[in-house]
Amino acid sequence: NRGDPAAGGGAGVAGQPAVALVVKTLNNPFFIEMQRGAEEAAKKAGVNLIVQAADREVDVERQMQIIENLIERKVDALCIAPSGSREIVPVIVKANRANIPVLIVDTRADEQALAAAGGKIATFIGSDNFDGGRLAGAFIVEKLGGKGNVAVLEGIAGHETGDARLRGFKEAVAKAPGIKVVASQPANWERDQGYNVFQNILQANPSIDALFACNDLMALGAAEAIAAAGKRGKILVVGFDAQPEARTAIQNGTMAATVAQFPARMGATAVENAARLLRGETIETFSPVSIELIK
Amino acid sequence: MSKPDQPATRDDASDRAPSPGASAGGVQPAVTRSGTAAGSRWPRLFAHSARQLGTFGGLIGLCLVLWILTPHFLTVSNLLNIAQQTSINAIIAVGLTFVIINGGIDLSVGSIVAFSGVVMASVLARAVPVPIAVLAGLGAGSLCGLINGVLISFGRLPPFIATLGMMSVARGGALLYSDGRPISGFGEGFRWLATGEVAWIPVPILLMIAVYAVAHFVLRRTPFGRYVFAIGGNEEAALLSGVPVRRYKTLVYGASGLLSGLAAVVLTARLNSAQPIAGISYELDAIAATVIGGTSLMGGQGSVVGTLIGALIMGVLRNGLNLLGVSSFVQQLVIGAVIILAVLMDMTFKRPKR
Amino acid sequence: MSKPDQPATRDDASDRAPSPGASAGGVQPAVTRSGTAAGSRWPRLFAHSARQLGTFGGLIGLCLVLWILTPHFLTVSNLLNIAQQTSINAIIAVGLTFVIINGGIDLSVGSIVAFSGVVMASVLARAVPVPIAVLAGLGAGSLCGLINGVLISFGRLPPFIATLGMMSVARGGALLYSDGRPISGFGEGFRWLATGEVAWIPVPILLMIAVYAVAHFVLRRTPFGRYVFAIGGNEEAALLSGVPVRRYKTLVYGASGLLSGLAAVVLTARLNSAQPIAGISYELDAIAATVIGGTSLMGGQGSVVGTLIGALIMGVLRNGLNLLGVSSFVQQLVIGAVIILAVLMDMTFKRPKR
Amino acid sequence: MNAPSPVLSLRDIRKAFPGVIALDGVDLDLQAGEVHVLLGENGAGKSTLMKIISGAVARDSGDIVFEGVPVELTGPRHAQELGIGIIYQEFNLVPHLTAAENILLGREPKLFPGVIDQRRLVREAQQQLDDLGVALAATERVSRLSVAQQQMVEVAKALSLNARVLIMDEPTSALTTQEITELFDAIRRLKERGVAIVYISHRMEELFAIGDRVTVLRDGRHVGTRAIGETTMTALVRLMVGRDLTEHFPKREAAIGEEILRVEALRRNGVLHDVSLSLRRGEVVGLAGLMGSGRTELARAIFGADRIDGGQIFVHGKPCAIRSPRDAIALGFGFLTEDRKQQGLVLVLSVQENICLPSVSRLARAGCTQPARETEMTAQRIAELRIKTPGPHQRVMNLSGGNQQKVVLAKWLCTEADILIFDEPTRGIDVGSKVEIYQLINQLAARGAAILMISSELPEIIGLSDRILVMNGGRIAGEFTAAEATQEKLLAAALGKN
Ligand SMILES: Nc1ncnc2c1ncn2[C@@H]1O[C@H](COP(=O)(O)OP(=O)(O)OP(=O)(O)O)[C@@H](O)[C@H]1O
Ligand SMILES: Nc1ncnc2c1ncn2[C@@H]1O[C@H](COP(=O)(O)OP(=O)(O)OP(=O)(O)O)[C@@H](O)[C@H]1O
Ligand SMILES: [Mg+2]
Ligand SMILES: [Mg+2]
Repeated sequence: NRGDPAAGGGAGVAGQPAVALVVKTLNNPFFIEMQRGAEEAAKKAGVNLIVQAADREVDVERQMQIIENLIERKVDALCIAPSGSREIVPVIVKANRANIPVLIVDTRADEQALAAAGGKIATFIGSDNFDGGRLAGAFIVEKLGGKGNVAVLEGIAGHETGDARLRGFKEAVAKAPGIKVVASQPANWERDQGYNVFQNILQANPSIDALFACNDLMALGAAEAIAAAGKRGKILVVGFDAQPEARTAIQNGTMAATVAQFPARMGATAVENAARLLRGETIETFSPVSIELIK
Repeated sequence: MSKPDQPATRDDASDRAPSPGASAGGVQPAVTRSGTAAGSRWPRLFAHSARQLGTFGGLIGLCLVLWILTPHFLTVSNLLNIAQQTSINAIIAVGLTFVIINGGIDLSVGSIVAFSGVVMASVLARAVPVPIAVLAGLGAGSLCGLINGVLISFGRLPPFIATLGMMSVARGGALLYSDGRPISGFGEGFRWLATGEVAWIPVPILLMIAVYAVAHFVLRRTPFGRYVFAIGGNEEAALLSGVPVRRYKTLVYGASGLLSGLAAVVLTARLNSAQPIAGISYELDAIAATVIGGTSLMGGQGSVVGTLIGALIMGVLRNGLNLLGVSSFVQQLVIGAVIILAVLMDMTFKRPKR
Repeated sequence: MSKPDQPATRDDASDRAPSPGASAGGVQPAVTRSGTAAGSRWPRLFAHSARQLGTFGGLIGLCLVLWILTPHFLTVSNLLNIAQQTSINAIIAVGLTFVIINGGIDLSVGSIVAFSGVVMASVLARAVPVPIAVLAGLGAGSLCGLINGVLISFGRLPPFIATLGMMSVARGGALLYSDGRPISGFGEGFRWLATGEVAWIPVPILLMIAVYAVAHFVLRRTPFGRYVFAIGGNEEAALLSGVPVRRYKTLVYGASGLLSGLAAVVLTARLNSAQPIAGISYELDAIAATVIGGTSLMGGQGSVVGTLIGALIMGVLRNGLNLLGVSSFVQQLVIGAVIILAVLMDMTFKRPKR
Repeated sequence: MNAPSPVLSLRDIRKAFPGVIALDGVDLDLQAGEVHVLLGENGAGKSTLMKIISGAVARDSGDIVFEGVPVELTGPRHAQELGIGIIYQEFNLVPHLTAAENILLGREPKLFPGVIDQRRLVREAQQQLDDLGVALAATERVSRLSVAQQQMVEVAKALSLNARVLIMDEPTSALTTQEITELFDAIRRLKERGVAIVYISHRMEELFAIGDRVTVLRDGRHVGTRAIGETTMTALVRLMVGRDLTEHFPKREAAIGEEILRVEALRRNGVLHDVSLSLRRGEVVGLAGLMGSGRTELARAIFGADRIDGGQIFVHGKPCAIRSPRDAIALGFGFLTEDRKQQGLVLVLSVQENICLPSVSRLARAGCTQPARETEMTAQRIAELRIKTPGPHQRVMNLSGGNQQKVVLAKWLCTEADILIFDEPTRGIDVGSKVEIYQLINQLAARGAAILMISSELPEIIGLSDRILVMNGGRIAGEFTAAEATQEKLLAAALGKN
């Protein structure tokens, strides 16, 4: 068959099974890490890997289109990091109809919705944003000795990834009555807004002891704002995603901690499982990827 | 004051027919007739589409390329798939075509999609009959649109400002109304609007076709459509000719809101969920489709036929890039380049001889 | 054809002064003089700003409200914050003001910020002297802008399309170039551009002021500026008056690119990191600032003074909402509402009598 | 005037614009079946008064009585419903719509409610145009029509209203003799139907051809109403400008020098066919022709505004390729366009910015514009041409039609051009100012400039030119010396009869 898409697909040799990894967006180092892990695994496992993503992390309809198109392209297996846990279900069902196994990565597909629609997924590989939020919360509570003023930088309002992380965090800090969340403002996942918004928050609440940012980009932006305000080291900054930059920031003390979800490992595990499925082996329906706090 | 912006020149061009290029492949007659067509409607219609033939060429070219590059492109199921994926943007773009021909702009469509989506979903959740819920959604959309219209025609706000404001007001409204959480899980009856088929054709495609048929008729054959052109071409002249400018301006934005509402219906049924963050940056896609389709942002000229072609170009492009498994960075680059090339081709075809 | 779009009417208004409101606080004379001003330049300048006085009133009003609502607003450090936070948008908006007065639009500014940012950062990473790296960044920005310009003035593309294309091309370019990863960690020398102060005033603010001073001068006192207005007001007339329309159009987009590059410098120094995904939807903020500032999207009229006020309104608003700790949902609602109200107030003040 | 009660009467109308009192207590009575001529200098307030009647402008004070009942006009639509129709001085057509669609805009015939009967629309519009004897397809897009053709579309539009009161604000300013006769026939037909017509024009001869009564405005004040029969041209002019005019076409004895422009076999496919002509220093050459004869196209082609398909242009004997207006201007050309709104002016900019536009870069010092010098230059032209404006910074869109025309003229007087092409230079200019403009043209010639003057006013052409070229169908159809030229000869040549 002339110029089969494997060309352009980048990885691999024609004739090998094609595995697609559809992430939320590639404009985010987290998923670039995931892609890297997946590509390495793909080489080992000998599959053609196609990585696709929407431009915007929140654009689940676009992600749906991409998956539909990959179904048309008749890939052999689909690994999906859903931009919306419920919204992804209809297209999972489409994949089922086309007998393409679906592996969910990073963000769960909603169980009830899946059940209601009679959709099936081969496995879920990942960890829970909610737990991550709780980890971060617990860490701050511990570090502050149970009392202090905390600020939060939210992601795009109404985006469930951030929502879950936030709920987890709030639950954890709720346990410590001494902890006050004095400000919780959106910075839309973005670094520059993280800077501006936290700079403004500092104006209103000079006595902030800790900051939880729903992703590292916002945390890194805020860290710069803290430095600019001459408060370096005085405010505990906790991020999420454990991006390389955040790790270095922790080493040189501008950040205190970040929640690591090991995207590379998720990507790798997903591809390996896909390969095994295609080889007819059975795989367990949940492969947890540890979620831990990098301090 | 005259505004010889490109679209304008472009248009002259296709009028001052006998410029060789104007024939995007032997359509010369069509073009020439555009000038002199007798009143009867066919040459008229033909003439109008003539202006889109360049763009249409672009679409065909694109399809040919993809057909050569991948066996998966030219299959019935994939073409239906593309049409379905295009339908949402295409429906919104119709509204924008009206607005832009009218000399305005509407940035709020994406947020209106989100707002009417959650409104409709919340009604559905109360197990109200589907048609009523749908009406609620369409109503919410129209309402936002009419508010835009009133701000613009009675409040004299620049359309850009009014709809930019509505863009974030409607978004905020959607978030507040839904408390920031998606509302999902609807009955088959409602889902049918996205998943159903009539004579093997998916419902969204039928909706799209219906919308375009109606829109084309309204634009070309009714006073409303005539006034949309007149106001966009020369608001003062329209006013002095006794056209109730404000009323029609308001209605145009209302229509845009209504169509955003309709898009929300399809989107919600498709995802089986209404998200308060749905539709972000939809306005860009819709405007792009409209302008690629040859509608002038200066107002006064354009056609829905062109817009449909524009929307399809974008749909086909995205689909093709996915089929080819192009990396998403390269995709952005290619999409941009193709948009430019598509219109550039069109332009150079039609470049008037100074 | 005359195009009495709101901005136009709005502007007439301030000429046909004696409508009571036009005096946003005893500025009556200024406004009337805009009609009758004698040749000397001061009344002239005054006259021009007069058109912005409504908006300025809006800004003051906003500040008063915030001053009453929170003690943290009216402090030196906070005002400096606002100025700093505004500087990036303000610098980009200058470019857009030129483009829009010229009768065009530029959607690619945000992507250009990202692109020139990563280019500059990659040069810095090679431990090249700072000035050279900065020049590289500015160069990259200007290049993108000039490409826009050429596509528009020689390729005859609608500005919307050309820059929409560039928007995604430059974004793709930035992502490819940086492999999607941010480039961070620069020397103090470079960081100084964001963190440094001269006479207690942060460098970004000084840069902003400098840019506005130059831009205002260019727009009001050089042939270039005059041509920008003329082309935007009536391209055909400008052409027939011997204005080298294409050259100047190209330059205008080049300038916009250059300023995006400058914004990238400030942004990168500020965040100590250059990101391929920086600047998303910056174009909306910049266009909003410009239009709130009274520049007409129809072209031919506007001022950078107004744009600065527009940018400040948005900066103050965002800052205030953070200070007040308004919930994220409500924030969107409020921002939209305020934008609408600000301009609406301005409008109703200036509503012309039939 | 104790005639039967007037259809429309205005009492003590006042209207002020910033810096200008446009109308200062004007009275006017309109009788059914009369052609009431409104006369006045540029900026006297004629158009404003008419816009008030048509509901386009709101008066500050005064009464409007229509058929005996006082009316509060709410807007153009209201006026239309009352049966008041108007042809505005500045065109108000929608460029991208066809002539037919413009003519019946807002009054489209319906197939059934909500659906336009396009066939009938075109038929009715075409009928209107044919009645006016305009050779023009109703399906032509207005953006493609020449000014004259657009003017005729405006006329057709107004006639199609079947109005009781019909206002014509300088309907003939862009027309040639042929269309004017057609128009006058139409007006006479309307008179018989008892329509009351207000007729504004600066072409004095027309008043006596068509007018019944004439009202004169000066500086927004009503200075007198006369029956045409009982007055004379000079009397009216005195009323109008407040003084006697020196002879209409001031003669000049400029020494005609060497040739500075020669055009050989200029071709532009479809419009111009092997046009050759030459201009010499100090010479005024008139270019006559009917509407659509290609005069404007010729001017545009020479000036580099349109691409040419063949031919050579020599300036000062040297062949030169003129690719753009910029090239032309660099070679010392100046081109006053016939269509001030579309091509002549940047309406949103000030008088000064418009007048100085071609000269900005020349005046600039060290890359900076020289506002002081520009204002000085502008002030000089404002005085010289008696441009009625509150100041050099008034936006051109707020000037009266004639004053706008003067601004376009001033624009080119400020350049140092010595080859000037004037396309309908006196369009919409009042008698007083015309004489001054004629004198200016003579001065320019005396200073050694060469002038090519396109005009549809034959008296003007004959009175001013040393030599007259007549165009027909894109060709030079005849050449006459000032001495031998008569209106009849020119017309014959223009119609292609020799
Ligand atoms: N919208 C406006 N704003 C300010 N001044 C105006 C406006 N419209 C008209 N004027 C002024 O009112 C005066 C009368 O204008 P008007 O157009 O009635 O003159 P006119 O008699 O029609 O002159 P012309 O013979 O040149 O058409 C002029 O001085 C003009 O500058
Ligand atoms: N912008 C245009 N586009 C297409 N055709 C045009 C345009 N302007 C003029 N024409 C046509 O070109 C021919 C010459 O027009 P032109 O205006 O040069 O005639 P003219 O002798 O100047 O008469 P007028 O008094 O109408 O200007 C006419 O048939 C006219 O309809
Ligand atoms: Mg007038
Ligand atoms: Mg002409």
